Amino acid sequence: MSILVDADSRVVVQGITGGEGKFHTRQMTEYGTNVVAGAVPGRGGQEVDGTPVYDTVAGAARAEDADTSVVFVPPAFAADALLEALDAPLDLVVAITEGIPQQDMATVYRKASETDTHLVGPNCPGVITPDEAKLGILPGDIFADGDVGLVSRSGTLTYQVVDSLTSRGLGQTTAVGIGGDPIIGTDFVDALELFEADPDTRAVVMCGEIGGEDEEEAARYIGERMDTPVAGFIAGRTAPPGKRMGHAGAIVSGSGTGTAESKIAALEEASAPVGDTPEEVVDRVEDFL
Amino acid sequence: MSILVDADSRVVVQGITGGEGKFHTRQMTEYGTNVVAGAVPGRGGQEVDGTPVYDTVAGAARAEDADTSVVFVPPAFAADALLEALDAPLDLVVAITEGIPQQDMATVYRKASETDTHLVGPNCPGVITPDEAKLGILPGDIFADGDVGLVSRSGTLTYQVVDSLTSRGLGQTTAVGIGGDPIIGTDFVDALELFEADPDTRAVVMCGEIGGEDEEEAARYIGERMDTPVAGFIAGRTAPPGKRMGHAGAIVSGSGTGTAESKIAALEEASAPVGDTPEEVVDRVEDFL
Amino acid sequence: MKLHEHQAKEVFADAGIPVPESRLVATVEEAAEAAEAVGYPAAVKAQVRVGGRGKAGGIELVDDADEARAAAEEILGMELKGLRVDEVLVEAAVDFVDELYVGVTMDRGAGEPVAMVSTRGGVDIEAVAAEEPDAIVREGVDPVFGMQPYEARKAVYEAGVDRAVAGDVASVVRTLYGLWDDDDATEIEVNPLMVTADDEVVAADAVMNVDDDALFRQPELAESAEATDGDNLEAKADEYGFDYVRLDGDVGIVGNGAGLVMTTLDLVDYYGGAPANFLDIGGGAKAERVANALEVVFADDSVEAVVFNIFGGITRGDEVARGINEALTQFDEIPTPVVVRLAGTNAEEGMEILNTDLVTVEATLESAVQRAVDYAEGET
Amino acid sequence: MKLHEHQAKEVFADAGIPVPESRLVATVEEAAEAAEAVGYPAAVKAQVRVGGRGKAGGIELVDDADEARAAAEEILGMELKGLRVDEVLVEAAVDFVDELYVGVTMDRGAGEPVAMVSTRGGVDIEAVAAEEPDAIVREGVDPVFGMQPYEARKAVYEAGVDRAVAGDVASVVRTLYGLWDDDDATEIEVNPLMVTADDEVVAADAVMNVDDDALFRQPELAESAEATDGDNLEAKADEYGFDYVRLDGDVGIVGNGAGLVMTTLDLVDYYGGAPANFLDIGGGAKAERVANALEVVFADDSVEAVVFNIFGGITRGDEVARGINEALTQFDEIPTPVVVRLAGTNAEEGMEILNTDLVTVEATLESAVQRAVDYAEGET
Repeated sequence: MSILVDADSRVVVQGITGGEGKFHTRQMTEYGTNVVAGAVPGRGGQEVDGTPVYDTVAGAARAEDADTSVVFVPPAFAADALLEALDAPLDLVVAITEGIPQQDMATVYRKASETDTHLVGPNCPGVITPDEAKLGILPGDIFADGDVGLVSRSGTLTYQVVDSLTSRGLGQTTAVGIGGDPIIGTDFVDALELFEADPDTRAVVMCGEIGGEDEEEAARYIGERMDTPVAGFIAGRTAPPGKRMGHAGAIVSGSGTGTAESKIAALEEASAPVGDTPEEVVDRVEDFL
Repeated sequence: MSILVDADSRVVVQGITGGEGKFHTRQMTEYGTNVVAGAVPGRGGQEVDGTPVYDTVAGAARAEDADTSVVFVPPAFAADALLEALDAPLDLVVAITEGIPQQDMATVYRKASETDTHLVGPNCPGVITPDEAKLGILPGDIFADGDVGLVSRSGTLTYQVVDSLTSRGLGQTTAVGIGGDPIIGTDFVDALELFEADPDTRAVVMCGEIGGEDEEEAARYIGERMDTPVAGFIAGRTAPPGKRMGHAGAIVSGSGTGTAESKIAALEEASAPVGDTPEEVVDRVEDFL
Repeated sequence: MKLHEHQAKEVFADAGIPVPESRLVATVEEAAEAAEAVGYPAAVKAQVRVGGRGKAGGIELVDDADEARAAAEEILGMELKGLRVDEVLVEAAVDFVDELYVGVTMDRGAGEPVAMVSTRGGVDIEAVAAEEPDAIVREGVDPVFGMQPYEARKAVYEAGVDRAVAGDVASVVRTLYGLWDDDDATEIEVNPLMVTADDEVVAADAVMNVDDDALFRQPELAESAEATDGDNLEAKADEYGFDYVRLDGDVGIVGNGAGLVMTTLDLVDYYGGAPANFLDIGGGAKAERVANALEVVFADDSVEAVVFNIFGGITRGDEVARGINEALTQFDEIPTPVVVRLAGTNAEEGMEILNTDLVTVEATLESAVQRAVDYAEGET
Repeated sequence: MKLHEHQAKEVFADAGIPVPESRLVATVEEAAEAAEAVGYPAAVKAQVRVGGRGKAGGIELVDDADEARAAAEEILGMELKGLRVDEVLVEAAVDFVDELYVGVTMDRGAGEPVAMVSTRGGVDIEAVAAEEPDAIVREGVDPVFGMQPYEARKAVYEAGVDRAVAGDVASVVRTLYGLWDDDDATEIEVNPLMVTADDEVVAADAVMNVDDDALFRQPELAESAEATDGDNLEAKADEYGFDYVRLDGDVGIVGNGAGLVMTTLDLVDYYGGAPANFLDIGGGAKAERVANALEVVFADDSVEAVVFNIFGGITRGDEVARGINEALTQFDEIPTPVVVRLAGTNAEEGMEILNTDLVTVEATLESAVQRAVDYAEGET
């Protein structure tokens, strides 16, 4: 089992004719993902590496029975692409695009909250269910099928942890990069709920970072509602307040909310051990299993 | 029993300090309506005929435990007043104001659809449950307590029918003026559902008119879901296409939708007899009871 | 309020929608000059605020100055659906390969605007809607989000618009939505939106209705409404603030409340008469308003009798009766019989007060209407 | 991007929010002239893009030209939180009876903007938020509806703002929301919004942060960002397109991906060192980008050692290694030891390719960080 995506997912790639879209569509297809269509306005009727392109997402979904979208559309046009995907409708929309204006995302978030579609991202590496399908830009090679769910606000930090997990024989059910922006679709609680409901996920790794209060909310959820054990990691302990650390969402506010200390304390309060190093997180997962 | 309003309704009047608001608040109070507050920005702390005024609807609702609002605010500011009332939140908002721009009402309608509040109007005479409470500008004298529910898009036509009902000894449970605008809150189907669920309403009079397709939808509802008998009247049989007959919503389109013929046919199809004159409608109600 | 074609085209052009070159003229000679200026073939188009001008002979295609003169001669001064043509628009004809339809209107049932696109432009779109509803793609727009680019694209691609012009057509649709939103339009359409051989789109016609209730915040559009054409009686009623519609019959009708007035019209018809007008006098019934209303109705030469139907409501019947008496004494002569029926609060007191030297009093709506129909038929 | 106070005030004034008379100057003599022009008492205010200028001595009140000169002398050229003051705003002091706080910011959790109003203005609002959260009224705004007039009124009345100025304050709140919406602001506040004895409101300070990701559609605001002040290294990193933050330590850090770079900083601290910077080199690792990143890190004199941590992902480790080798050969001399750790796809091949004459190679993140910390402490 897995969450969000599996070998049956039928995927449309929005922005398939762009450089990134084309490259990663190939990578996804090579990994085994069932990419059934592309969607690019004005490019309907063309093909990219044999994948048919449609002018609209609704047209692609209807013709190819797609249920999932991956979005590689540039930031200025991304909100429109996301609204289109949410309206199609689809089951899952994964937004890879980095740099979408916050107000555009506020509109998209509002729309997403009115639909049953799972929106993942933006500014995220994607979602992968090892040996079944990957959506996005994650390097498929480092993942292995197994029992550990992973949810993370960061890309390469995820890879770092996954690499350790896999090399110690701890495969993954699904790994979800929820993205580093201030406003994102699926948040920690949403992903944890899905993992909790997945009988094959026997432990979860949650990689948080400074900024916002999603980790604190996740800690409350873990403490009150979760049986599946969770090990945590929080990046940004040494970040100064008021500075954006790469991710638009990774910022400790001037008033001191969004600190690593607060998040670590909340998780440990909820009996979710937090590793001081990525290796320690994997140690905790080994303890669970 | 009754629908929407009764002697326990706690009413705030928006626009209570204006000429119309003041006059009709007196009329409502004299009828026995429990007007507990007024709401007018900048007038908080004042009183109108002993009724305390608050700056905001939320403030009035909190302080006086109001659950209902009647809105007498001029058209240019009415949408804001309605959004405020919907947000308070309240159980019932009755918009008397005539001449609210359609786009403003589209926004209000969108908001109302996200709440559990009943919005009645705009451009309507109000709602009355005889001997308990009246909201709006209806002349209380002509109503009498009884078994007949009444729902109408028109004001004086309602009075005409009610006058006949009352003079023939047919009192009313509740009469609802839903208003003559193209975009209104509570429509025929909403009101009919409430009457159908009210054990004391033994027959319903529905006064429709040309324009739109609400009567046709109501006819479907009557035919498929209603046990309580309904007698109908449709005004505007002689109206030419493309001309607005007084009400912003009373217009037969150039393409011939919204005609009286279509509405009469739909109602009769649904076994709801339609009177050719107001008196005939009352005859039909007599037949039912 | 419906804009003239030339006014709507100006609004469209300002918003960036391509329109043909054109000139608005009021005389035959100006029309010929205008045709020379815009080039041939040119269209001479009657500027009246009604639909179906083409069928009614209000649009002619001309190929030289003489034809332009002849067309203008014919069209200027003609009556189209009761309105006199005072101006024509002389416009360069567009050489097209396709005619599309695009529009935005209010979907009353859904309480939201809806954009429409069809490749069946250039014909009566309402006939298309009735016979082949699938030929018109409808895309509902959430008014709080506003129309998103993808919604316009979706409508355009689903309508089957050629990919070469799809982007431009989608852009026209979004511009129309923008006008709908910014200008408080209730209905706005381009039919046909012509597609030329070199893949350009041009709005060959333009329809725009503006919400009367929003004119207070659309000062520029309200101004263009003031230069109103058409029926003098409607203009006078408008000045007095009455809702008034002129009809073909001979029984004049005054009442309060749209639904009750419509019902009075219907009853006139039901009892074998023909209503001459709809006139809603509104709330209350002060002498001045009553006098104004009667002035408008009497000014219609077709009227042979008047039925005056007031339901008292909050305003009491005795006050209404006093207003009617006072108003009627202002007329030197009352040109047609007036039948009055009062109902509601204090109706009986009111009917006793009414001056029966001036009016006929009836106790019920039905009898009042019947009496007025009798009067109109010459029976007394 | 944070605007300077004087830039934000210009934006506010253009939107109709009253601000005090003021002049922006860069020299002591100009400051004295400006003070004479705006009148006394006047405030001389350091223009640097940091909060808490008052506490740090960046704002002085002056009563005559000599005091203005002295204040400017002191403030111009001073360092506030690491930024040099190049300009001061000389502004007429407002005679106030009340100080309010109004602002609009993004509520990340709710995914929507929130307006804030408090009668506790003129002090550190974040302290008020922490100690007395109820003293700040928060009104969430649905971004697709936009802020409605009633929402602003509600916040203002619930905060207990005096009724005499409530309407004006509500209008300022809506204007701030309008700027938030139109100018892609992420944070916008007036603290204090002063209330004068004759019930006028004046924005005595102005804070406005604009979304960096939206500058592409805010050309005017983007221009004011270009005249950037502050840290030269941050400016250089910005030019190269790196996410870079300078810190106080001596271990330079280069990595790819925000989370992994933050983790590397945390590990430096965990192993007893002190990070000198955050530098995210982004995707791939072409020689030119590697060279640019090292140039920025080496330019920081405090740096004693560099840890270079790349997780390969889609870009393979051998390609990364070749990029690093090529970049390092571009330096005549490598000023501090560089420890490289490669991970992910083809990491082993990559580490074999790395030129160990130029860099130290470590197999794990932990060992790489420990080695760099050792180098920085002078152990080799």
